Amino acid sequence: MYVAGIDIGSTYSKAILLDEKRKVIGTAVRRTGFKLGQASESVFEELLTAAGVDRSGVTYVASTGYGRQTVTFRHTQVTELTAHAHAAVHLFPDTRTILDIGGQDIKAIRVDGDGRVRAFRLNDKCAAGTGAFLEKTARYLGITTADIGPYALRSTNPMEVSSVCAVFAESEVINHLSNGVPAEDIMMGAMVALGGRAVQLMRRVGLEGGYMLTGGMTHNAAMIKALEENLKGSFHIAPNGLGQLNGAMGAALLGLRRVEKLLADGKSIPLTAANLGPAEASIRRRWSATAVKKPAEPCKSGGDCPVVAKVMAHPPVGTATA
Amino acid sequence: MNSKALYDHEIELTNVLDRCNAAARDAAIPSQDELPDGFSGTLGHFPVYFPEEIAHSVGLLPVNILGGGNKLEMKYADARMGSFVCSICRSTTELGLNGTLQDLTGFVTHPICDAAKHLAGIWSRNLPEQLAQILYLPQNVNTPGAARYIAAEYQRLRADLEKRTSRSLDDEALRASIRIYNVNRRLLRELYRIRRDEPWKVSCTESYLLLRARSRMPCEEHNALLARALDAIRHRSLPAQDKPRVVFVGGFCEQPPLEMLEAIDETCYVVDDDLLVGLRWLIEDVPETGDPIWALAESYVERSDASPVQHDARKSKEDYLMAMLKKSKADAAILTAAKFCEPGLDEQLAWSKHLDTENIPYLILEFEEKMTSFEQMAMQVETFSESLLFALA
Amino acid sequence: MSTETLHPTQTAEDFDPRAEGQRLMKEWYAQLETANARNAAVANVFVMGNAVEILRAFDFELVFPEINSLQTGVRKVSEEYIRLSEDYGMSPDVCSYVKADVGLILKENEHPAGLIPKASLAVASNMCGTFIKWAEIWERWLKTPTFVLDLPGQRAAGWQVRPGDAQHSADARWVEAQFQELITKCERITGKRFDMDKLAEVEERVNKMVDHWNNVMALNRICPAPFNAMLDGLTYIGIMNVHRGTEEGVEYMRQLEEHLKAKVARGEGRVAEERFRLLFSGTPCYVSMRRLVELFETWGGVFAYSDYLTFAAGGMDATELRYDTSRPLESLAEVTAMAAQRGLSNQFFAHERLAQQIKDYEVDGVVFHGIKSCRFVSSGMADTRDYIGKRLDVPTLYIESDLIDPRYWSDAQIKNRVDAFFEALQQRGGAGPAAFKTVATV
Amino acid sequence: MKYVAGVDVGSTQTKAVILDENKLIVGRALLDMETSMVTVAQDAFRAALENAGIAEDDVAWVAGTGYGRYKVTFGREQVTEISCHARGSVMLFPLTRTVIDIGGQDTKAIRVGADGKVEDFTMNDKCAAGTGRFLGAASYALEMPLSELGPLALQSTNPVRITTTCTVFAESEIISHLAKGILPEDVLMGVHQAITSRCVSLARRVGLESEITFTGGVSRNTAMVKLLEEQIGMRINVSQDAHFCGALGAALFSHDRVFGAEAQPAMAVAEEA
Ligand SMILES: Nc1ncnc2c1ncn2[C@@H]1O[C@H](COP(=O)(O)OP(=O)(O)O)[C@@H](O)[C@H]1O
Ligand SMILES: Nc1ncnc2c1ncn2[C@@H]1O[C@H](COP(=O)(O)OP(=O)(O)O)[C@@H](O)[C@H]1O
Ligand code: SF4
Ligand code: SF4
Ligand code: SF4
Repeated sequence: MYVAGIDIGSTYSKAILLDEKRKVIGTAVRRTGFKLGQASESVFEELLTAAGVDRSGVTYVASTGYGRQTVTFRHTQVTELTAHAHAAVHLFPDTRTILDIGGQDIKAIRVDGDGRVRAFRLNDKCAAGTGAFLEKTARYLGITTADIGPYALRSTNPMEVSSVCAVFAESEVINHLSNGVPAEDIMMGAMVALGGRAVQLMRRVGLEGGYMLTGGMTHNAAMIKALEENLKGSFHIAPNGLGQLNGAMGAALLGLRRVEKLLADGKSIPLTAANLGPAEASIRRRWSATAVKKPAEPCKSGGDCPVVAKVMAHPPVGTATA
Repeated sequence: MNSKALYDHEIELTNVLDRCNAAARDAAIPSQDELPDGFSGTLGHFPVYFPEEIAHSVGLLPVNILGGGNKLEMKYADARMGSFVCSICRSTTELGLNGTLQDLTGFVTHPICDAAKHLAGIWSRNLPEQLAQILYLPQNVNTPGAARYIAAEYQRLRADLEKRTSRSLDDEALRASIRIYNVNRRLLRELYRIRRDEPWKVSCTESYLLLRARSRMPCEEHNALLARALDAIRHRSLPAQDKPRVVFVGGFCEQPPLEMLEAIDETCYVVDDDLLVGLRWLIEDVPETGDPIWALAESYVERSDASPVQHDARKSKEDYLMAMLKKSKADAAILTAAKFCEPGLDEQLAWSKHLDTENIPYLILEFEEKMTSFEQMAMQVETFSESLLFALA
Repeated sequence: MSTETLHPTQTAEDFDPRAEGQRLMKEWYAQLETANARNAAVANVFVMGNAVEILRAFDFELVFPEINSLQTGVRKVSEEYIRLSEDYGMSPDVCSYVKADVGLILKENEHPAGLIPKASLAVASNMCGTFIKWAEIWERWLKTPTFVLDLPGQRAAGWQVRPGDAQHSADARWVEAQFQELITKCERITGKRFDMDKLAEVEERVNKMVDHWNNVMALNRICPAPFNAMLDGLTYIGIMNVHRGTEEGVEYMRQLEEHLKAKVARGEGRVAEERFRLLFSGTPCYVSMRRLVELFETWGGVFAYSDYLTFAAGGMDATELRYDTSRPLESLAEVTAMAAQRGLSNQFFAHERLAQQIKDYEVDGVVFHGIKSCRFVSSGMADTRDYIGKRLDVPTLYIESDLIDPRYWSDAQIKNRVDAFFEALQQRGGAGPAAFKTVATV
Repeated sequence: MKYVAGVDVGSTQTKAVILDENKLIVGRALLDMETSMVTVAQDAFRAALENAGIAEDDVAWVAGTGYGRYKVTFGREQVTEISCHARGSVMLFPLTRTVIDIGGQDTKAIRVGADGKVEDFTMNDKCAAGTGRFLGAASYALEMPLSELGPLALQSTNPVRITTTCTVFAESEIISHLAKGILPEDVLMGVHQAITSRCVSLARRVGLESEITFTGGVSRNTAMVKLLEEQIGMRINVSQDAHFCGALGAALFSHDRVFGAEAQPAMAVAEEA
């Protein structure tokens, strides 16, 4: 039996396949691009190829990440926070505080011993504290994303980058360059700045010992160094480059747990969401989206109101299940 | 009950909510010729609490000024306020400067915080023709004599309003208003009881719309509307879902966007909240006999709720939250605060630290009236709900 | 202890207001360090609406948490304290004074000026709403008994409350009722009986200090201004608050007045060449105060006045009311109630007050300093500025930073604005700036 | 003949202008930012000299302005871009009362008095949302030169709403809209509207009085001009030389130094020159 976890992130899409013993059978990572539906399909295909498993061999698919709803063939979905927390504690049971630096946001998560989310914080919708900040600086210095780490590690005297804004930071970089500051010192300076912001976010969830770093930043040795220096502690990092796949792994683990529960209860695995069609529409109205209208006049036509009948597609039944 | 009857109730509720939604989302106030019978003007008041009975009894329609929501275009207010002032003060100023609130007879704030306190002065500078006032409800209700002080303050306000409306002092009219508001208080308590006991019957958003409608209509009319809604809600038959029960606090002043409440409703049952707490500030009926001003003043001291903007040595805000959690049998709390709201943000921290010691899960959210993107917030609420469900499993 | 014995032969010339101010501050902090060990009663109070006179009558040692916080700024360690509190969970958007103080609690009262004693009472007024939220922190965390003093302010525009009118009398009665309760509380805490004569003595000294203070302020109406309201003024106001009602306080203010008078007599100003007289509205940025003043002084701009010196002087703006020491408590209630009406606790007359100060100090321009974390001072400021700008022909500059949070001070941005402001002032026909010459020759 | 010059070292582009005695523009230069602000300032100045066909010695005074004004090491004075844009605008359109300048990373609104003096100004701080860089992101995402963005946007019939305010994230939002099959012109128009509404709300802080003059690089964008006019509800002046307005202002300050400032009798500097 195989269970897949698919994490559609803002920058990268990640997929992982586990067997029933929670062993990793295969992984795939690719740029998300801008067609989310397509990204999930492609990364899944890549995963199947890498694992050498047929599509029909996959029992259960759990999606996560910012594009989790776009994975049409999913059985279930969880948010990336839940997923990261779960995988982190699975890999390193003493993990209590997780830092996930992605392309467009940073998350700090505090978890308990069972991998449940206790508290979390996200940064604002501002590129200042994210991977994009580094990529932007690197782009200006003519460095590729993969080279950022090794390049910055050469720095001996990191230059302070004080601008909060990623755009302003760019002119600050120019300014430093015209003052003759070596590029690696600037790059490292940017990381120190980013590291400071990230650790501050971790503090805000409580900073319990047992740290783990997840997300694409685990590929960046210089960033890890900057973070550890700021934190005065070390991070767990998933082995074999699985750090970036942590979210996908968490989704897969949760999926597996669900399958086990279903089987234990003697239930069958339902069809995928794709086969089920779109999720049941909620019968509650979205008042925020409703155009404000004056109170309805009593209907003069008589008989069943066609509009209301449609809204109430599922006649309410008096069965409270709680 | 047959499904036809269920449909009828649902239609009834939809109609009521449509009416409420229209009232709640309409920042404009009735103009002179749109005023309901028996009213000669409108008196705007700022959150949190205002003794609406006083305005009501002199024929001024009390309207709660609750900011401008996320569709309002800011043309003037940004030039008049620093970048660090909360949205409700900002958008209220905008509504004043852009003419939306031009028809108000008066506008009263109460110094819940510095921003709100200064709003009155800004108002009077820019809209000098209106009666702009600060009602100094005391921050110290524990010194003997507080009720006496409040009564004097109410009396002063009442005299000012009477002068404006050329009415004469009439205790009987004020007692009549108190009676009408007592009915309202009872109906609202019933609404919140249903929320606690059968949260699947009425969502937080629906309840909020019902409550907020009072900010634009006479209390009598609101009473009728509430009675209709409650009847329909009681007959509603929706399945209870597997969602965690939470309380929502932090909505005492600036209004969270409707989309935010909807996002929470999606994954949680909000079984109690402090939304528009000012409209429910007096938690018991006000005595309907005796000196009505005294009855109101004394109720403020003795029969009132709590909020982060009032210091009362008898009521700790932690107790307030704990009582709310206990009474509603909630599993967890959503602790929100409006961006740049000093009292709200300070309280949010205090609450979270207290819940830590009580080992009660909570989610911290910060909102802004003018926010338009809710994806991230929805994701946080969903995670929170997941963490609670896993914890409960 | 009296200063005269310490400095028997001091003259107006060798009185150094800065050094003496620093010495007094240092002494005060040293006193505080030993307060707990001496079993002295300690009270936390704020600079506005604080009933200090009553507390002095009970011999409370006074801790001014606002001053503690600003001192972390002056000593350039505020960021550390603020960060500690933010890590603890405080929002970046709340008052940085509160945050620095929470940092202080987290550092177990270890302040750069010395150990801050644990308070046995806190008095917070509603002058600034944050005072109450701040006191609630001590109340919850340190279990400090807290008294909230409710001081009703001006109710509406159009009529200013005058001493003795019905509203003022009513408010004074309410304030007095609260004082009575505060006194009971103090008696319980200190185990001492309230001594009305002692209160009268304290008030007598405050009266003297206020007289000197008013004279000192008036001296800066003279051109060239003998002191910079935003640098020297901060030292003076510190003493005014910390030593309100003490012998040392009276002596300092007396000497200060003499010293400045002598300076005026010599025709000496704060800057070598006073080109622009300015008014500073708002609270200073303590971490960058020197830098800010420097940015202005290189252009020959001197702050002749600041409304900060009014509203932060503990009710000093109620110049119309001195204490009547024959009825100490009633009079205290009256003055306190009046100070609340006059202070910055309302915006009904803020623009008129400012217009008057602009006239009194004959300033060429007004600098508004919006403080990110202080809505008490800042939330009506932009509107006041708009009002002033439309009605008076006075150029204004609006800058934003923070009281003590260095992260909100952006030097390049502020310099840009200050330079542009002076370029504009100078284009309006002001004198040529010295800075122009120096810059031009590099 | 004596000449004066102004060099505006911006965050993205450096502009230089040379004036003759009669305040006529005889030379202009516009360079993209290089890795060194000092050299780019020099290069721009030289290019302008070449454009004017004069030698460096003919220039009696150079003033620097802009973000990198202190990098104009050969300049003899530095003036803030606020004063310069105001000065330049009043020269181009004497009835100017409000200047809106949108540059690479800052947006300013300046109110000038009837006498052409700066009365009030405001500018964005700390965040580059709503600046020219937002257009830069669009240009990058669409792989299209800046000069073509405006004309294309104007063809839009159904603009999308851009929800990100962050300039950095704008790029990915633009691409995701394109990926959904939304027409480039509709996406672009959305981008323009987003910038416009940010700028207008900033400009409203100083009050918008007629006449309004639009300067800075972004004023070359026709769609921005049109949108600003629509949102403000007033006609807006744009000059051919609007992009050079800061440099022009600086050159005018230089002119005062060399030839005396008739409008500023009290300027001590006049004696010095
Ligand atoms: N090989 C690599 N070396 C260095 N950094 C990398 C590498 N791969 C990804 N990153 C960094 O990780 C970020 C993306 O992380 P990821 O967790 O996949 O983001 P998301 O989940 O938001 O898509 C990129 O912004 C980039 O900075
Ligand atoms: N030909 C053009 N058409 C449209 N926009 C342009 C053009 N050239 C430059 N821009 C815009 O102008 C901006 C630069 O403006 P500028 O005033 O020079 O800014 P700065 O002074 O900060 O460098 C660029 O970011 C770009 O968006
Ligand atoms: S939202 Fe907060 S800061 Fe704003 S007026 Fe209300 S209480 Fe004051
Ligand atoms: S908000 Fe302002 S007045 Fe109030 S405590 Fe903070 S700094 Fe002081
Ligand atoms: S433009 Fe800069 S400051 Fe603004 S949101 Fe983006 S990165 Fe943050």
